[in-house]
Amino acid sequence: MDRNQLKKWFKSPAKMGHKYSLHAIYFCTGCGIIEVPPSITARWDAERFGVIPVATPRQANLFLITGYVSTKTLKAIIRTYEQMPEPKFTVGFGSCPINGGMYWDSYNTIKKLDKYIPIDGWIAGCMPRPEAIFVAVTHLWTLIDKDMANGYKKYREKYKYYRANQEKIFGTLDWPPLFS
Amino acid sequence: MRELELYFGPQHLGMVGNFSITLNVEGDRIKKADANPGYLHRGFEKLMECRTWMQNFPLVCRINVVEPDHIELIYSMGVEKLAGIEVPERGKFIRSIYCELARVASHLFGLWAYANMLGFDTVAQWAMYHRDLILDLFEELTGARVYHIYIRPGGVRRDFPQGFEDKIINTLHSIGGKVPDYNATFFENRLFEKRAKGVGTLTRENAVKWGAVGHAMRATGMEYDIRKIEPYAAYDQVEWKVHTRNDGDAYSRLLAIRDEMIESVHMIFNLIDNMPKKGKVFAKTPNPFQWKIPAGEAYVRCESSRGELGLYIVSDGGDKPYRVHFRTPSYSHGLTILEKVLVGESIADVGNIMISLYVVAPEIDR
Amino acid sequence: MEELKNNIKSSFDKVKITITDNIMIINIDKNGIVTILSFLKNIGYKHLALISCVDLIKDNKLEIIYIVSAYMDNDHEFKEKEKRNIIIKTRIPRDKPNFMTVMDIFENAEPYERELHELFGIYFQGHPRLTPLFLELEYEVPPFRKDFDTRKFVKDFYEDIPAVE
Amino acid sequence: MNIIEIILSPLIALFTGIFFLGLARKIMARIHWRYGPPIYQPIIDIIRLFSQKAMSHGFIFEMGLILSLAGSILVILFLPIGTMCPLSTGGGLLVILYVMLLGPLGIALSGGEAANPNTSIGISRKFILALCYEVPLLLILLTVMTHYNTISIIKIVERQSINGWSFGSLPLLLSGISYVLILPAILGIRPFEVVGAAQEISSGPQAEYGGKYLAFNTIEHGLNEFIGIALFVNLFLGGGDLFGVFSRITNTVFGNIVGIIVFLLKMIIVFVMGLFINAVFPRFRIEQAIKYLWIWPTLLAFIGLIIVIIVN
Repeated sequence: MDRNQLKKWFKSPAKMGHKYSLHAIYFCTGCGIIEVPPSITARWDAERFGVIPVATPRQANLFLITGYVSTKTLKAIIRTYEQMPEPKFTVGFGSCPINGGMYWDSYNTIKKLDKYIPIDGWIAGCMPRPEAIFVAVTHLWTLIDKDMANGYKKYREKYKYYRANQEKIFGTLDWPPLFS
Repeated sequence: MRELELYFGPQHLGMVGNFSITLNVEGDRIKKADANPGYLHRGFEKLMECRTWMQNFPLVCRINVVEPDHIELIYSMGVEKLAGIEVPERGKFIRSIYCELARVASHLFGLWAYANMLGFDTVAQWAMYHRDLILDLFEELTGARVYHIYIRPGGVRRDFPQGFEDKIINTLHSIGGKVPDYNATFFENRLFEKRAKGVGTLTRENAVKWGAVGHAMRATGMEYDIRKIEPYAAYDQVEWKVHTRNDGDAYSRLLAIRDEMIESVHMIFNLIDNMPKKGKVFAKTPNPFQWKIPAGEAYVRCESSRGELGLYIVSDGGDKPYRVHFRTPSYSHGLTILEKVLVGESIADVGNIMISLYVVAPEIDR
Repeated sequence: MEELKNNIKSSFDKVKITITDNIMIINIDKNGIVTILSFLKNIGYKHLALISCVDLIKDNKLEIIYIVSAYMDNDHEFKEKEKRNIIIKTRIPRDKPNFMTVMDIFENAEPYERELHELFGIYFQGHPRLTPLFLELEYEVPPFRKDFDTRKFVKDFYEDIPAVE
Repeated sequence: MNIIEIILSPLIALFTGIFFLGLARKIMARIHWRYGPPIYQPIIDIIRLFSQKAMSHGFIFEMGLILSLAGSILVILFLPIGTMCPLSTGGGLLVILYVMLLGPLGIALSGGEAANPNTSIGISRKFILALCYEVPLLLILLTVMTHYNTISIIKIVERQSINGWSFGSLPLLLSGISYVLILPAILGIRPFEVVGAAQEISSGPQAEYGGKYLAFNTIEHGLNEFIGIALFVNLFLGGGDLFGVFSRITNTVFGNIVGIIVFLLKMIIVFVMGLFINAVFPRFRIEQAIKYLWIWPTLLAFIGLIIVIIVN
């Protein structure tokens, strides 16, 4: 830790805490999960950056959406996302959550995930390499530093629209609105 | 005691892949298990009907992310059978070597998942590291880490680069050198034995009744291996044997997997020795944009690392498949056997049994 | 193979059998499915590999396909029998897709039939739980039928949803 | 003087406990062939957790956590750290034994409020495990008390600096071994990591904690590790004594500091040994853990007790 780093720590410990302790929720939403085990194990070791998978959404602050999102998974994703305590960050991993990718004409997958929950950053590619996760993490650090990773604030503000979009897919949702 | 409804997955550390089991538990015992797939359903078989024969290759390999290679192989075999294409000899050998490498990588991934389920991080991390060494080989050969699209109708996409055989041998030797370590820490660990023996037992009658294949069948003592029964690629040209165990529980399944892994490594050495040193690796196929395959139907099967993988394919004489249906080994394992075997076990063993059966969710949902 | 063919021919009427390589294709009337599957199971073809369905929209029929093969009788020896795949086919009308379950014969038929019920809209009589297996949404036409256009559906359903600015 | 000690000893325990969590992650990483996180990673995590919004499930949910935290701190006040023991004149071992149960009790109360099935299963496991190791622990403490003829922990430590460590003395050897066998269960590391088994029950009692509650839970976990090891070091490894080398300066301020340092060093050694065990075992099923804990450690502790009674 050099001097600049220490200064930052004293200035805003919360922000630095979030930067260096990104606990990712372990949710294998798609095939991107295949590159998560290599990146948390011996070859790449994400724990160096403070990124570890945790068991429940309550303990997490990073949501790595790994790969295509089918409608059934979208429901689980929304519920998981809403359970996470704020501040929380989401990263879409792979081409499929960006625009449908390979499954652009599939009747059962969601194209453009950011219509339903806010996404702070994307990792393009199919499959992105494990290094891409680290690039994304360092980018997320910059975003947190500049207060630009504010997807959760957007979700709070625009909740009405997000909820409307979610209801367009599922008809009615069987849980009450998170914000009124 | 109160009966609880416990959702095991889709968001759960003990779940590999996006799959869910609803458990009714009483204390630590499972009263009823209800598999709930569909989180990964993309309608592959429908999408393939809208794409030409060659365009389907990027799709098929994504059916099973853990081991895309055998799915490529089975699709190529299906197309070859419909179109009547013969694979050159060297292409056959390369296919075999490639599939065996994929099998070892897939089993190492399975070992990672399994050891993780038991809380055995150390071995899990080693296995994942060694899998990465094999992925490096794939990367050199095909240019991709996970989805290779290397096998194509008529053979393989390109020949081995120069000196690649030696690289394979070196990598496998360096992994094989660690087998005593794995044995000492994991396979011969008394605690592993205690955790896995008698858990998730599948008797011979039940295995036959519920359609078990692959290592689950071999763990009950039957040498049921499609590579022997209906040899494809170059499996009939080298010496190798099928390893079995007799108890049918998670312990014997894991040991069957270990033996199979070691056998695969020996088989690769054998294949490299017997391989024709020169020759074509792919047969010529027509222009992929105008390739029409005569009407007909075919059923082909091969042995993936999880068991019997089949493909039923129908052509109506057009440039697109009329209907494809993959028979994936995880289907019966995950939806029939898992539900029945879990009853009466402890919740501590859900992940244990699931991974020992090698249930991979994308393969079920397709 | 020939022997099996003659055997089946003699005990069932209205069957058409073709043989290519290791595959035997049996075309049979829809009422004969249960009997022929139990017949095959009794002579050793105990492994139900697949239940599939092909939508023959031109003939206005759905073709249901059962693929069975044999497990080994002896643990260490291979016989000719294990190499065979037997495909049994039958056709049912497309607009009234009712059929009977084969769960009494092969227990692992359950998820396959649930899948076909969901993706092709075939109703299997006697099946204990024909609940949704894969799909979350409800589609007007079962999605694997040929008249379901997935590209059109995607355009109509997903692309209308506005992005959140 | 006493006030300073009362403030100082929980602080030392807190930092040591959190340091242990970091050390555990680093050493485990090295065994896994990984580089591992920085050793201060748990502190970062705790800062992060405190800054995160958390969901509360009601009054008991919060009070239970505080109760368990208070219980752990109370135990620490009764434990000598080196020569420092704020409440040495109090009840000694018996009080420790009772107050140690407050930790699981608080977590149970708090988790019960959360109504998550994973939590309830985790709590039931926690109590079963506590019940299992309490039996041999009670026998061990009884043995030690009988041997030294006192219930005061500080006297036991003093006697060890004169007579040599209890682990080296023949009558107490079996009890010492028994304590080593139950130590992983007390610390909650593998093979007894059944309570917070992430792969089985989504980290069990912690499943519903987020934000500051998880931070308190982590601190509580650190304190628990401290207590389990500190008790062992005090009872069997002579506390802050190092073969009487520093006996001449025992009563000076410098001597106190040296005592604390020696004590902590001993704790680290014991903890690292525990980590090695942690690295090479999978976890038990809960019924296997019961079987194991009620056979070997209990048997050894019981034989140890009989030997001590005969010798005395």
